[in-house]
Amino acid sequence: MTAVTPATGPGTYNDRVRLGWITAALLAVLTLIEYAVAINVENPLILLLPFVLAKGALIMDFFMHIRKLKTGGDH
Amino acid sequence: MWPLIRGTLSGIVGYMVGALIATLTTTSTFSGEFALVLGFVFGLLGWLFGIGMWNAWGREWVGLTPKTEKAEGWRRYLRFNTDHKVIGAQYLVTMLIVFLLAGLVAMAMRAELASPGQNLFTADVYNKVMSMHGILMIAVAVAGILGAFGNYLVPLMIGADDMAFPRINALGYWMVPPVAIALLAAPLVGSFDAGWTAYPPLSVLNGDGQVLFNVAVIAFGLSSILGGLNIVATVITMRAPGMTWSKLPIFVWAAFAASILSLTVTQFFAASLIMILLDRIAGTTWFGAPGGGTALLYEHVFWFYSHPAVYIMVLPGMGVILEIISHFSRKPLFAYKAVVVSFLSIAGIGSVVWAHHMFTSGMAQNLEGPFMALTEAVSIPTGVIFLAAVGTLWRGKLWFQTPLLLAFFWIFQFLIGGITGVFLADFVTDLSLHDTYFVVAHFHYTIVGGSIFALMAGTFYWFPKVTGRMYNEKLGKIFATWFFVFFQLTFIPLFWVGLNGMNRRVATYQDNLGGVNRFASMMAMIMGLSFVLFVVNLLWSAKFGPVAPANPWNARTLEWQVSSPPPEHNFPSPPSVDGGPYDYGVVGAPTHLREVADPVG
Amino acid sequence: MKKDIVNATLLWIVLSILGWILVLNWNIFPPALAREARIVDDAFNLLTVLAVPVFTFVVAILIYAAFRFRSPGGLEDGPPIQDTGRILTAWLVVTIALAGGILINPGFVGMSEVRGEGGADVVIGVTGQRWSWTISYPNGVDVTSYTGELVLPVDQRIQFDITSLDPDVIHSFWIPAFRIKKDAVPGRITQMFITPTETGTFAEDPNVRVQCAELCGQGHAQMSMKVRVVEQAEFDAYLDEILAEGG
Amino acid sequence: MTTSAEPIQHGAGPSRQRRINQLGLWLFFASETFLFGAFISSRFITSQTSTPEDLNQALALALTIVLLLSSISAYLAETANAHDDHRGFRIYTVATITLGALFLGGVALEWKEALEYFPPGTIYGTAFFSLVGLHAFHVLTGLIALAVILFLGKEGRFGSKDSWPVEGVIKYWHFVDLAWVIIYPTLYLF
Repeated sequence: MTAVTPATGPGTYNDRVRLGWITAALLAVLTLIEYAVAINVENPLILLLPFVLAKGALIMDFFMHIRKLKTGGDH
Repeated sequence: MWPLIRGTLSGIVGYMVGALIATLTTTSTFSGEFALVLGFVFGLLGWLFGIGMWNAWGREWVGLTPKTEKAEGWRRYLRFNTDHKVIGAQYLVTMLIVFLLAGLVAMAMRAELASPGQNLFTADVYNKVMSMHGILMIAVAVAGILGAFGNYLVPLMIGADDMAFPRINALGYWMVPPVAIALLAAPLVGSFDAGWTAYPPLSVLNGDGQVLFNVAVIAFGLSSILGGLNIVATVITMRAPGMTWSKLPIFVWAAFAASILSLTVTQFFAASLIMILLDRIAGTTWFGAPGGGTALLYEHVFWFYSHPAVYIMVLPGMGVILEIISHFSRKPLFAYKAVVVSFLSIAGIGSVVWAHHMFTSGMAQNLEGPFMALTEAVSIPTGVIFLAAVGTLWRGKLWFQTPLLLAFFWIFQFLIGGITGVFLADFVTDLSLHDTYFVVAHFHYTIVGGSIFALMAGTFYWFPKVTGRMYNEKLGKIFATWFFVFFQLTFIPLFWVGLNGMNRRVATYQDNLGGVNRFASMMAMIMGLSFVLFVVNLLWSAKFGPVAPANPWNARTLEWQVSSPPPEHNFPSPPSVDGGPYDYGVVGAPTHLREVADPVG
Repeated sequence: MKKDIVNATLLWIVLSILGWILVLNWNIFPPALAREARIVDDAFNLLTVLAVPVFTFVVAILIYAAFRFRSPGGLEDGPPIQDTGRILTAWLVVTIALAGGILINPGFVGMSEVRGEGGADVVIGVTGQRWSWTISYPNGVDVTSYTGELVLPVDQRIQFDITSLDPDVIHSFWIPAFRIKKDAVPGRITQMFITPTETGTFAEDPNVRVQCAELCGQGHAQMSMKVRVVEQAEFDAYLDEILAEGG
Repeated sequence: MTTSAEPIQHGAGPSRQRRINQLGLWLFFASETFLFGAFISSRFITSQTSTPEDLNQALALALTIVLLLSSISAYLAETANAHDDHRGFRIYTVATITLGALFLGGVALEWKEALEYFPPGTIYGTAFFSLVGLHAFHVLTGLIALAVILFLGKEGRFGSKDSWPVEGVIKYWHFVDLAWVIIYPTLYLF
């Protein structure tokens, strides 16, 4: 159970779980701010882009493990 | 034969189920548009499951162990087989058959055009025939070289035992027959008459056959995406030890660049066709002006695929030709690295030049200048390909076999195609030449020159490897010359009629162009006849030709270092690579292949 | 080796001269009745003249190689010429210069010439529909291609406001004798400017006609209309005539 | 893509196959990005950034949060599977499927309203129904894939020794979430 497994990278099970929740919380906060900005600002196109990019990066890195592409999943 | 029957039966059942669902849930009739869509989707799934996906995959999804169906001899080619060599051969034969069919259609078109009035067809039928010729030939050019030689050769050339995803590879191939059947069956439900470009609003307003066109071409696009994905993954991950990026045979690079394109931009074609389907069936208004849509949207989305598609067709052709030129000149490929950079930049720049097809469309004026500049920029990397070709030929020891002869012809034709392309890239001249027979002639020089001639050259070059027998050299040369000469006589006059007021996609034209058109039609018929020689040569030689040695051309690349045809897993023992693939005449160059236990097999 | 280069160069020069003689003496265009048509033809000719040496360079090497560098066997290796980079550089310089050159002229120069500037002397409306053209003259009279013809005044800058019926399909408004064309798109008005410089009729040359250039279905090939370019006075008379007839 | 110059050895076993699978899946995502990209850019071409007044913003935000929750439960399912916590894997996969189904239900509700206010015959409705429909189709396929791994994994078949099928499906699920991250502002917020 404590072994480092290739599937999700280093850290214990609990570490991984905590990391996931932190990511999700960040995403939720970003979404709410994004919504607040969009509702209150006229023509928010430029302002919304950073939110999209940040959320996309969080998902790709922490949820989809894009960095494993390089190593093939072995850490 | 059993998998084919099984596939056909479950395909028919699938079609019935789909059409039935559509009939029961909507107001569509049993052969209505929505029924055609659902019927095709379910029919395709049924066919795929019947042909072998159930055994290869489906069993796994319900927790059973997958079954592999083994077969020997010719039966291998009629079933779901994951061997990349079998799939390559399946593609080659399928595409040659489609090519010959579409060629017959072209002969019918030239017969109609031999004189100004409506002779053979009504204008309506002509449009349908023309659309059929267009889309079938596009399919041949897209999947001919990349599907056939890409699958057959890429793993062999990089020293792999198969593709990265053999089952997906087989899936990609077996999507092709239903596509062909759907396209050919479209006349039963009213045919499609909007050309292969399928511009709306015409393609939203015309007969039900357009729906079959759309779903079939989307399926074909999916097949070509899967094929591209496979080749990219294979080249990145499956190279043998020592096969570094700078030692890849040039065809592999060409297939790689084309596959990146086919993997990405093909989705735009699918998207544009889906939008048409939505407009027709779901009542959306992407292209319908009354609801606020615009037909120009289609042109952007469509050409974002269809211009790069030209490079999907031509890049592998360039690879085949450079490969042949180096081996038959017995010289290293000139400026190898520059060619690689050119392939990648052709793919890159080629994806951002689409709007030069739209100079007359009424798009925003400030787009016209940049797109002209980008389009002309493509001529620079393309020029490097010609430099590599003539630079390799220069002072070589030219062994004039059929493949080299066809490579010469390829250079000549693609040169004309490229130069006339500049006239179409130029804003001013394009205003005049757009949608005329000048474009028709240019396009045929580019695609027949760039892709089909390479397909023929490659077919002869690798024929001994695939079949284990030699083709007839004399017949091959007669065919090549015949095809080439009458191709010029057919299409050079068409440049002229284009300049003189003949627009494309017409069954009738002004009387003063009758003479030249009649000449072109006669030449086209004679050109068409040359394929009798081609087919006879290949069929006869495959059965009765002299047995081919492992390496009849004494070439250096890996595929020639194994027996003809290659053993089941390509290499008797895991290969590793030493020298470069083109080190002809380099003193002390190690052989390309280092360790194969029994090279000749 | 030197001999090969000299011979091939000679062949290239000879072929180029022959090519230039051919393209400069053979007028392949139909009559050009408008200012824009001349611009297009000049651009075409310039591109052809520039294309000749490029074409003959490759063809000269192909021909020379085919006769001079034959070898019967396939076993003997050629000299392992490794590109030093100089040839490649020279080649790139030449192609970039050529591409840049044609981008400026006829590219951008031609583009600004053909667009022209300033307003128009006459505004004529064009509506495409399956499968006919409707011309709206400045005096408010509509003429369709079923019954009438398109009459234009010479030496006037004419603005065509082109559209397609809504809903209908895309057409393209093209007069081959004027060369340039513009699409008729449903729901949009596209503009094309033409200055006819010579009079002419369909009877004299079939290229003096309107032709639909974008596939629009069954009647696409026959979607044409006779054109007559006339003197200003005659144009005015024509306008009066159609007004009297039933406008 | 890869940065390593030396290719992988022949027959180097499961880790090689794993890398090939990862690459293939990411290439598939790259391809799908172009499909979504075509529709998203078309939405801007046809109707710029205008959005109708009648959009149900509350429902859209709720849908976004539901999909986000399904992403974290998918992540937990993957992590549980990798650490051989078979029970956790089952619970979290079921949770993900439930949330995904909830999302689809929300979309159905939304469509019912949308048909009234901006039907497909309007230009915004065209983009709305096409994009949401395309995304919902991906959610549906994701749900089917999740159901398959739930069914296959019920006897603890995957775990850390054979985690790729789970990983692949969950990655796809995250990709669908990622698509929504872009579609949400594209359709609702501008």
